[in-house]
Amino acid sequence: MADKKKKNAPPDAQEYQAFQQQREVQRPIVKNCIKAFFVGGFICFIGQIISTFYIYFFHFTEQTVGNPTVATLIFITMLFTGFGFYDRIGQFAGAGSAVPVTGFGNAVISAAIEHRTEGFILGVGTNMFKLAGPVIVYGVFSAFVVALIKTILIQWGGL
Amino acid sequence: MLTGHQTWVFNNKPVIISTGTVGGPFEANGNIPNDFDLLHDDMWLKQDSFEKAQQTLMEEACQTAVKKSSIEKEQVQFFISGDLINQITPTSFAAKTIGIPYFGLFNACATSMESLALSAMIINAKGANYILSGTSSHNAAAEKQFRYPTEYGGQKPPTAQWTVTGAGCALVAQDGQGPKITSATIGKIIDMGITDPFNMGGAMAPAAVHTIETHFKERNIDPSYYDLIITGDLGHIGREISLDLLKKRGLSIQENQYVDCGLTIYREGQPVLAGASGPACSAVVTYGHFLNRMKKGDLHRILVVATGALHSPLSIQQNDPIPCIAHAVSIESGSDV
Amino acid sequence: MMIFFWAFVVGGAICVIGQLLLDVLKLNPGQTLTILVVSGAILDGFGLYEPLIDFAGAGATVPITSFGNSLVHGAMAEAETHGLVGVVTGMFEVTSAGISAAIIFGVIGALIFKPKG
Amino acid sequence: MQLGKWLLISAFLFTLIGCGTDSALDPPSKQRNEDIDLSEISTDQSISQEPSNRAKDILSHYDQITTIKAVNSDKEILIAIEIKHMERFKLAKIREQLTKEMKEEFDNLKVELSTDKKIVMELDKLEKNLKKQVYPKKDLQKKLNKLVEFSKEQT
Repeated sequence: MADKKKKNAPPDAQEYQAFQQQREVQRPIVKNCIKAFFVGGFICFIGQIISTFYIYFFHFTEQTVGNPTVATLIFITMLFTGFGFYDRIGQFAGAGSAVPVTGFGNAVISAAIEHRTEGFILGVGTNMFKLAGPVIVYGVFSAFVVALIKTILIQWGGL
Repeated sequence: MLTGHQTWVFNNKPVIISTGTVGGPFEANGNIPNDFDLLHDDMWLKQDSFEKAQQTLMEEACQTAVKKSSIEKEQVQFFISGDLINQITPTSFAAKTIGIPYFGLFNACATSMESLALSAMIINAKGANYILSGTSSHNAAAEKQFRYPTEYGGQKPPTAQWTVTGAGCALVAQDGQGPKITSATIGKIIDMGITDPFNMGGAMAPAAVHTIETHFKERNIDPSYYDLIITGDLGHIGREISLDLLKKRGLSIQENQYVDCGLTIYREGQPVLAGASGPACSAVVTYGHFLNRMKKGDLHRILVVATGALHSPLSIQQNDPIPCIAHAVSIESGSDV
Repeated sequence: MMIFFWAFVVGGAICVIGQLLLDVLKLNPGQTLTILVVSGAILDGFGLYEPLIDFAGAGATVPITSFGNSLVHGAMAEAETHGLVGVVTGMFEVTSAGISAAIIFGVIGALIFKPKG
Repeated sequence: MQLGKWLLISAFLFTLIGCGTDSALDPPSKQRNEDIDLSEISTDQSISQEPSNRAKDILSHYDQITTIKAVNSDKEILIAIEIKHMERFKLAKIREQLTKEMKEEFDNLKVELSTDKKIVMELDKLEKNLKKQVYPKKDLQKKLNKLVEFSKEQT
């Protein structure tokens, strides 16, 4: 869609866009990737420490430890978001702090905190999944399609 | 008096008799804290929402401007103002508190000069004796409106800009002491098909170039006429692009004669990426910093070109390009005219 | 204790993929996360995500890709016992923790914190 | 734009497919792997731990295995193993293959084979206790049953 529009733009606009693109400060992709790697890796490392802790000291197996680990990470995220650190980490780390489940938590919690001024039902309630909604919607839908295909293959294809 | 197609020359020389500028904590930590009349150390200004905080900023800027002048609030005929937030409600609520007949404007970050040009025009035509014109913006309120929740950890690209928390207000009068408004060029919408809302400098540069070029052509003067040509909030990227474009069009503007409010307000090292933006950016820097320098005698003639990106979150999501505008107002110190 | 090392490396690598989606394709965070979740679901469809979890532990379960993976897992587990209907009903069986924790701490967060701006 | 998106996704897919999925276990070597962490349990329990010791003996011939724990009652046997980290990509297949082998070996017992760290730890504790004291038959059965249930939990 966007490409089509660009082709239909008047020639001076096209010329300007090309010129503008040259002058635009490029995103430091390599640097960003390195930062994302270390911060993202670190968050997963912390996650592993939490899981190991739960396995050693509580009644969880490797299979069942996932849920309490995620819940703990999201709890920590709430504190970081509430005290205003997470957005700074995010500006530094980019995907490094957005891709782990803490990023999902941050998206939900930041929206909830932000919209409390509009009341708890219509503000917090409606806007909570403003950012994280698509993740749930398309996660569920794609999982449905994948599981459906797989089930059909198993049941009738004898996979 | 209309000169050319889109330029007004004000023969009766409306005067800016006083100004009021208010800033937030981030501005207090910036490059020009001494040019603010009032600085707050709390983003909330003790209000219970960011929008109400912005309303308070606007009210305080107006009150300061009136207090610094020798007139009473009741003598002011009109309040001309606008902002970025949903249907400009912070400004409208501020207008309710101020209690003066009110024109609400929306031209995004160009609102500051739009309101100043209109005030000058009304004063020039003797439609009023005193007019308050100003704008406000609030970083967190703008983030919430246009981008993500303030606590969301999204990474902004290096082309993004930082919305100023503050409000700037000018009291324009028929006569009195102070810098005079001599002319204004009203810009038209320029749309070069840029769709990235995190690169407003790049989107707005052509609008600024168009308005500056038209201003010189229609007033038939040379860029050297002005000590400074001040753009609103083009930031690093927009400033350089527009300077190159202006040179390409044959306007001889010196590098040091061309400054940007968005690059003046903050220090090096503040995390503002490409520079500042927001309606308050050009308002507080012009009414604070540059008019102070004029009073000191550093500057005699300036041209302020406020630029605005007139997109909405909706238009961006529907893949529409960003329509941009720029308005230029020339201000000259009293002794000159 | 190799698991800690690999959790770091694999988790970091998935984040780098996310960063590339953000910077090279200039997607916004919402689109990036959505693509990652969908890839997690597809990878699990091919039976490729579980081995990664066995290998990297939290390095594979903490990134959002695992959300897609566990949604498929829940659906498949239920489908084994209830057939096609199970695909719909079993979806949240395994993943509920992430979503419910986000909701619970979201509301608690809104109760006790104000945005700092 | 659209094409690039899919290219990236498929690149991600192929990297993972590249990490080998076919061969799961190396054939058992003739010699016992001496590095394996295992201890034989005395057989003077109320229930003979002979099957557990036999399982350990068989499994210890696999080079990839690093830890073996096993306890049995007269009805079931629970075996927990750990493997070398780099082999963990094939963990599910290895588990399946070894479970099959153990089931063939102990056709009179219910066989449960786990690769879970927690089960390894729990069995280790149980083995140590078995060394110290003699459990009544019922207690051991109950304990083992609980562990088997625990190892099957999904969420």
